[in-house]
Amino acid sequence: MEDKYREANRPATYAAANRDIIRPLLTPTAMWFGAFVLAIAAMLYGGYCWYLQITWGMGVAGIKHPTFWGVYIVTFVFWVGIGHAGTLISAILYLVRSRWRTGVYRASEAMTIFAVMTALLFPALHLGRVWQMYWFFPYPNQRELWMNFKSPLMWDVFAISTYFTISSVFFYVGLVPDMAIVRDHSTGLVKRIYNVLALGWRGTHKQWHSYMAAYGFFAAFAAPLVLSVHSVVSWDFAMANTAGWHSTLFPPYFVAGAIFSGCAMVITLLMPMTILFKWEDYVNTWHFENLAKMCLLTSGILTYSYAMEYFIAWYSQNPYEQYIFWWRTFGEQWWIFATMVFCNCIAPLVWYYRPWRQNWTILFIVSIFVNIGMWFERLNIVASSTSRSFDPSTWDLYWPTAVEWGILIGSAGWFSFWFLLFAKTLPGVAITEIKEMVVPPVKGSLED
Amino acid sequence: MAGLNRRDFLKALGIGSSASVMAACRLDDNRYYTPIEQVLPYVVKPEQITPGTPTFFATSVGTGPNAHTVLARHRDGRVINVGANRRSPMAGIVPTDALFELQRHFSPDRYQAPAKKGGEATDWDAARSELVAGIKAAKSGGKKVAWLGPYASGSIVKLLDDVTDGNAVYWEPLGYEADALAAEKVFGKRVLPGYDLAKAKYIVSFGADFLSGWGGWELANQYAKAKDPNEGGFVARFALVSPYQDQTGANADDWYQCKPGAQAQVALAVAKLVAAKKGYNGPAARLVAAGDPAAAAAASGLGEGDIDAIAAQIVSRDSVVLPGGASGATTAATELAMACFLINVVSGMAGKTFGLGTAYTGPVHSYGDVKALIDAMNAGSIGALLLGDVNPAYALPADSGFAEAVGKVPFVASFSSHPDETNALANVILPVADVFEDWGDEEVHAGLRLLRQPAQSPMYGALSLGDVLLAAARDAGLQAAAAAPVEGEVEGEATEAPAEGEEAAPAVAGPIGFTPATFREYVKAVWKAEYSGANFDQWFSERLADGFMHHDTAIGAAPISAGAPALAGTAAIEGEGEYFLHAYPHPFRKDGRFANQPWAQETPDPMTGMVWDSWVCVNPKTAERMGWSRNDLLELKTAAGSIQVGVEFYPGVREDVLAVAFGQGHAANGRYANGVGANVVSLLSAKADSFGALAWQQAKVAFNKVGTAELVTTIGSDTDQMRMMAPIADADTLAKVGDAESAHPGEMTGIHHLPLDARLHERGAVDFYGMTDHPTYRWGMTVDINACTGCGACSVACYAENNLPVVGKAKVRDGREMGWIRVNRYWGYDEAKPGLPVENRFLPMMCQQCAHAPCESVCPVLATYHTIDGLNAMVYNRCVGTRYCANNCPYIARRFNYHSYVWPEPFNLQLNPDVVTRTMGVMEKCTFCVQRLRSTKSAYRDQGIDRVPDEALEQITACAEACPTDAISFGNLVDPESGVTKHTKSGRAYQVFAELNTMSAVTYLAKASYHRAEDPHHGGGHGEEHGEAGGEHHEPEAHGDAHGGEHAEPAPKAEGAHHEEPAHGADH
Amino acid sequence: MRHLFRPTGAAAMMLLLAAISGGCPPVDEYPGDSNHPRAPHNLFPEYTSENGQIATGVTPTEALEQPIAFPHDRHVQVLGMECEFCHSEARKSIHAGVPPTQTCWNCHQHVKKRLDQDAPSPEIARIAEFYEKGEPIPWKKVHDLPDYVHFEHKRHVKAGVDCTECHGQIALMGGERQEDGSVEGTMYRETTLQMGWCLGCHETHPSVNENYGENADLRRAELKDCWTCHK
Amino acid sequence: MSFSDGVQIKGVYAHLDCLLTGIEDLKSAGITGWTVQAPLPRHEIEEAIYEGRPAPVRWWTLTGAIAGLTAGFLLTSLTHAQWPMINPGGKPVVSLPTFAVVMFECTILFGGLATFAGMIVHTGLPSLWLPKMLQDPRVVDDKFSISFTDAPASQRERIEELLKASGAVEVTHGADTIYEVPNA
Repeated sequence: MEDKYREANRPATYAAANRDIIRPLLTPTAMWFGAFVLAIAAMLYGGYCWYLQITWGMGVAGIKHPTFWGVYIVTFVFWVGIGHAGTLISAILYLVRSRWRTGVYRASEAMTIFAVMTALLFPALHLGRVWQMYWFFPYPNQRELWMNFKSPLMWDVFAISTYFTISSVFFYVGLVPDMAIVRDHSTGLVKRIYNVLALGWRGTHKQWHSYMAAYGFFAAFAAPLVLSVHSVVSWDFAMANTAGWHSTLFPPYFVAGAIFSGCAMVITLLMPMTILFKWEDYVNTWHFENLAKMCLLTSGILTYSYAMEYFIAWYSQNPYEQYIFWWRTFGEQWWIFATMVFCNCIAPLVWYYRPWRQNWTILFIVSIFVNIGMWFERLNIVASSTSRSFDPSTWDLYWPTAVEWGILIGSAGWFSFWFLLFAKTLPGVAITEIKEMVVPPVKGSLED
Repeated sequence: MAGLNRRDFLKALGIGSSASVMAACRLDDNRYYTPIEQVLPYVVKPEQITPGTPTFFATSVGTGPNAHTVLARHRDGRVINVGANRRSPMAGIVPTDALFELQRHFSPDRYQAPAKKGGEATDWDAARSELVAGIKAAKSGGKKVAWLGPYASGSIVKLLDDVTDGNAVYWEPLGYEADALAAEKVFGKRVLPGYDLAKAKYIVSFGADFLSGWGGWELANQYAKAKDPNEGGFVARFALVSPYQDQTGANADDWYQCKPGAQAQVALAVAKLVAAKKGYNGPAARLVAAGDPAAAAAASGLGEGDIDAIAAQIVSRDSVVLPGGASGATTAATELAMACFLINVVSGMAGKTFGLGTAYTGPVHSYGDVKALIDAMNAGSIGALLLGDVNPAYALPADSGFAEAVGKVPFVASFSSHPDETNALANVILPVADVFEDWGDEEVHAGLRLLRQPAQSPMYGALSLGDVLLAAARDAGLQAAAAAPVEGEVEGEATEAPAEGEEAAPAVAGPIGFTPATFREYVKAVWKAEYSGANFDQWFSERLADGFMHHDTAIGAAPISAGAPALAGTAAIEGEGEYFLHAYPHPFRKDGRFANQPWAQETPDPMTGMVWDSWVCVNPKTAERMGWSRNDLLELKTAAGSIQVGVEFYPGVREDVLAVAFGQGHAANGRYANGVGANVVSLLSAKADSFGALAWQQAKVAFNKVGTAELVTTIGSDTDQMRMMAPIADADTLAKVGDAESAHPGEMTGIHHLPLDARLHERGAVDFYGMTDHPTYRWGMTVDINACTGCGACSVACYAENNLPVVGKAKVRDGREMGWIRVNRYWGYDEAKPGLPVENRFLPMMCQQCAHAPCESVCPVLATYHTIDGLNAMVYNRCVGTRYCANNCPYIARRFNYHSYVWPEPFNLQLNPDVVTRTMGVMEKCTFCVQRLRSTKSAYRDQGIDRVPDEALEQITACAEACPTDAISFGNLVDPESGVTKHTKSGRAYQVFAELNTMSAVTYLAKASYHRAEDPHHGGGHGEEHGEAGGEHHEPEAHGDAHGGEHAEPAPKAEGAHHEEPAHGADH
Repeated sequence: MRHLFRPTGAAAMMLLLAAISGGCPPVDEYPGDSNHPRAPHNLFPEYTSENGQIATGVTPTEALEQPIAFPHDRHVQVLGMECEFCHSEARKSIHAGVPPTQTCWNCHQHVKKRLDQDAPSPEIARIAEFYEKGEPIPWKKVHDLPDYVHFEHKRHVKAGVDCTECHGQIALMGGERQEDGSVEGTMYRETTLQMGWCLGCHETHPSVNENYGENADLRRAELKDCWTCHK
Repeated sequence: MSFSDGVQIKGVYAHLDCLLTGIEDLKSAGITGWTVQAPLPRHEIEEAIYEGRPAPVRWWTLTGAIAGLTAGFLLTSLTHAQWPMINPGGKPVVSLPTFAVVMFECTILFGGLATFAGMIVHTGLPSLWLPKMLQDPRVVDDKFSISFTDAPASQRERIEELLKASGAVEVTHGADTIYEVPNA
């Protein structure tokens, strides 16, 4: 089955691969412009909300005593999680030489970069005094002050910025030969820009030699980052003593959740792209089915983790822990938990049935469910534990305000803006690696 | 203060402060963002003032029986805070009233100039001449000049009586009129008897809110002493006989849910039983003969056994019975007070816990007197009415006819410095200087006089009331009735001289008249007239520095007056309907006088956590029966009127009672009070009891649900969810083992995993990181939950000291309140009787300054960290606002600045210059008043002392200083001899969430309760009575039936007691 | 499924997103109410002076135009006056104390002219003017610390820190009124008064060792504690 | 590039096997100075040229990673040691468990950036100024090539023959200017 797809749909020649993948870059459609304008509009709306927040203070958001973290942290974790699939696919699957990676890794890597860029907005959005954000970075100053490297937030700063840097370099390095192709398919100023972006790549044997070695190292570096970044993010919670957060289960559980949401997001994004850009030769049911299988695996891990949290709460006899999990399930905001369980544990089950797993409509709809469910999972974690913290006298309920929703929409606009820009300016499928899958042109004596 | 010419003083202060931040001019080239600040030196610097260093002025706040001595903290030209006067014989505390007065002092609504009717501003000269003209016109027309003002004592009373020829009425709503009238009837003197709660082992209150200021804040302090297990190991038992537990009543160990109106009958029955048990046959026996336990039980809903149990407790040990206050002021208010006095007499406690020797002897007028004044006004015999800082137009029921009567007076002047409903009736408003700007004195009792002196120059050039009156009297050509006894009712005045005791000469004051140029001279003249020693000026300066004049005074006997009428045992409240209205004084807003103070509105109500509103307390069972839920809006209706209030579930109220607090629903009291909540007085009519005391509890109430209210409470849960935040220690065990250092700290709390400081070093070996090293100090605090009465003084004091912004109702609803100390309230129920709250606890919760603070390690920029002195530091200007610390604090002790708040001028003048105001996006929290620690350390270092002694630390924080019951103590945990270190070794010691291993620096001491007897023989019944000698060791187990009155257990009744017919006398 | 990605389906999705976005309630409810005003913040709030409370204290280093051309040099160098003669609270309080006008007046009611001039000095006349009007002299702050800094003059003076270590060579600073009426050349700030500069002395100043002997290390640790200087 | 006595020669291949033959032939003929261009990395080409010699980039990676680990440790430890009295949460001043994350991230970051630098250095990127003859768009699209930018003129014919023999579809020579880059 897999071979059938793979063999049947791969391009005949190197040149055909170039042509097919570059095609969408050449002709912007009205549809693209419409989406682009919409993304900018959403971004501006989010920006306006942020302006309000900076002007009037964090009080325009719904955070309160005792729920000091709200949608911003939820969405931060959500986007960081989304940003995992790309590097997972591009690095880990590269290292294990998984062949289906080729078709999807460029888009998912781009998604990673933009998701991390979106996530990076949120620490700033979340800060009470964003204008002092530079204090997060180690630079020598007259005050002789430094940061607290014992703080999980500082680990976050390092983990996310490292992840962003390495992912970006990895993404860029992967793009270099492809941008050279785009260069050669363009003229004038555009050609010059792409030439600079491609660093004048000419595919000489010296270039390929060090390039491939470096690419391997990047993959090797990015692979532990995939596991570490969301572990570090999870430590924001697990290192806190708040009931429902303080758990050693968090790192694996968060990483699994991140991969889960990331793979679902790849389906959500790549499927429309594939259809609109007519890339069925390169990205097809085989890829989506594999992504769905990844989701199934991680969904199983998540479901197990959810169950294990309850077990730990029960087994630990920790009253705070027990209360939190009771409250998440049956408290005032039970529907957050219910949404999470439905979207993350139940909805993906349909993918166990192969025909549904290969049905694009079902794939797409369930992937949307997973995205929603993972956002709610973070809401469930962030808002519930603090709403029902140790001292019952302080209990209160959190719900986002219009400003927070606006910023959430703005962040989606920001992400879409970059992704649309990417789809229009950079090859959405790794041409060079697609070429590696093409049977090389041989005259006769040599075999592949 | 002594020796300073007052005019110079005012001039100097009026000029301004040393380092005021004034202009914000920028340099022309705009290169510099910061404003160039100005530094404005004094022109003539007063001697006492050192810029940058606080100067303390001993003064007194509150008037008449509510007066308390305090220290006004003056800094750079203004009073910035009120501190405890620990040199005085009064408790070294800061009443919440004093803090509200402080905020009132800086209120933006304060009149800045005299005003005419309609609000037209005028100047002082014009207003004063109008006053003189008004008085002259009255005099020339042969009419009287009358004064209606709040309670007062000392020189101002003399002056006012002189100015008005004795037509001065001193009356306050929710005041002491019933007590004064009762004393007049029983003891023949219109005084307020003195109490000494500290000596009592059994305290009965019929509703008086003596833990929130009733009878002076001294009583709250004495209560804590009675409750202190260190004093003999025995914890006084407090019984409440009232339909409603207010903040005071919530501290009760036994709650007898007396039906409204039956308190007097119960008290009389108790009196009779006590007399019988004691075998008393003195002159009071006749008066209480009408007591009928059976009838009282029937009327009150208590069991006869309950009534007997109260009497049994009273006789079994030293006791004191407090009257009803406003909560017990039914149409039998005076009778209730009389009965209470008589219980104290027949139980033999007069001279020990009760007496007239320390009675307040200033004038206390009743509603009857006010009514007489109203009648006189209506009759046209009053030519000029002078109104003090009292608000009858708001506080009197409408059918008293006050407003109409005032309309008939040709000239009405108000001397209130703040707008209120009554001022609108005045022809001219002369906003005189307030307590922080004026001279004065108060006579607390015969042996204790307080002085008041200006602690800053008057704002807006306000003049002193005394100065204005003296000048007006002279200008109007009044003649002082020198030393003539003022007519009629002011017997208290007449008794003043004999009560002076041996030291001060009993010389009758010579005629002072209106000759002194200023009121300061006048006060001095009054004191001089009574001073017999040499060198008066020096003596007076010393008294000024102290703030008081004191000589030991015995509590004195309470001889029954020969003509005392016998009590009838009148039943009170009548009317249609099943539900009673209970109107109670609010612990902060009192009768409404502090309603316009944002602190009084925003500090959460001690019992409900409500802010900025009125609500009706409904028993949950009632609510269930009626199908109400929290926040339903009820319309309450009586014959007099109706109000709309939201429903709050409240276990501490009888099922047939709906309770609403006084003090809200103002129409013209300023921007913060107007339109907030509802005025419960609109439900009342002007009913007085047969002696003339206004009945605040008089009505049955009808109601219907009209919608949904928007009540805002800061309390998230009614219980501690079994989290052992406020455990209970058994009082009987405590009486046996005492509260001294225990080999097993915390053993009495039932919490068995305490990393208390005493054991920290032992535990160090098993800790991953070990204990933090504190070489010199580790600042620590202990909070005695047994002493904490939930009054909220700590919270308010924190607002005043640490520049906490007030955010308003909407923002509190959104969870943005800024109080650094919150007082968690936990309803605690009798295990035997679910739903009966008799183990309520209050838990002041502030930053615990943990040694292993969860907040510190998560801050990415090191804005919070552990100092070398053991504090959990918070550097505001380093904070970037990640709020991670607050999330990670199990005590949720941190507050976040969601906005930048602005202090409307002149509130900003009250800001403490030692504490920065925080802007938006910054986390803040309790710092153990590090600014005070810093300046104290600095002051000791000035003397070459590197380690501050414990006695200088005990009350150094604002909360500890303010606490009326000294529940909060502070000190150095490194010092093994310090008070806090010893507290941590108590058997009652525990730390909240100790299992999280935060190693906090705050230790709580568990509340002692009489409802946790584990000893089986304690549990069964209550026959086991002991004589007085044994009483301090064993508690008669009355708790089995001590409350609720649901089952009347056959108790050892005082069968042989007198069963005389109730003497329905002419009173009725 | 694929029809979703045709133009009609896409347009419908956009409309949906637009509806969500535009459906949020308008954000106009934040200006607070009149009783609890909250100041809108500009983007650099650290530099605002709301209620005069937060100021960074970054003042210029050139001389400010003062109301009176007060010459420190003549008082210190020529007359030999000690700093604490006028700044008399330096040893007692957190402020050194700008002298009350009366302190000036004590001498200048007798001294009406400059040493080097014969005519009465108009600057001294200004002092008399301020004194008689009873108005404070509105000096501009030259050494201005941020409002979140707690600085005690007395601790530094008593520790033996010389005035000049922070204030520079004030004895050399003069001050003349120019012909156009402006004042120039009065006192200016020589040191940065920034945190790192403060820390320099707190870490190394010899007075700590002199004053605290064997406890010097502990004292140095205390001196580097944030709350020693921040409030 | 050189205009001295060097000559430029280029053989364009359409087939991978022919290219490999060409490389083998050149190597066996002892001819050096050639540049192979390919539109994609093929292990066969790599193997043929480098015979399994690893790229020197790995030393950059190792150095960077070690430097990052050290820098991470020094940054965290020294900055905290500068303020030993500012102690958050009762933890030791130098607390390796809490610093481990930063050290790890620094290792990755420095290692990654050093690898990138190494790649730039060893690939000769950015190669914006390569001889025109190497800027043939066909080799980025679907063709392979073997080029001599500076072959001795004396060997020109030998090389051309060799290339043709191995199966080059086009063999050209000349000065740099002749290779105008045709637009695709």
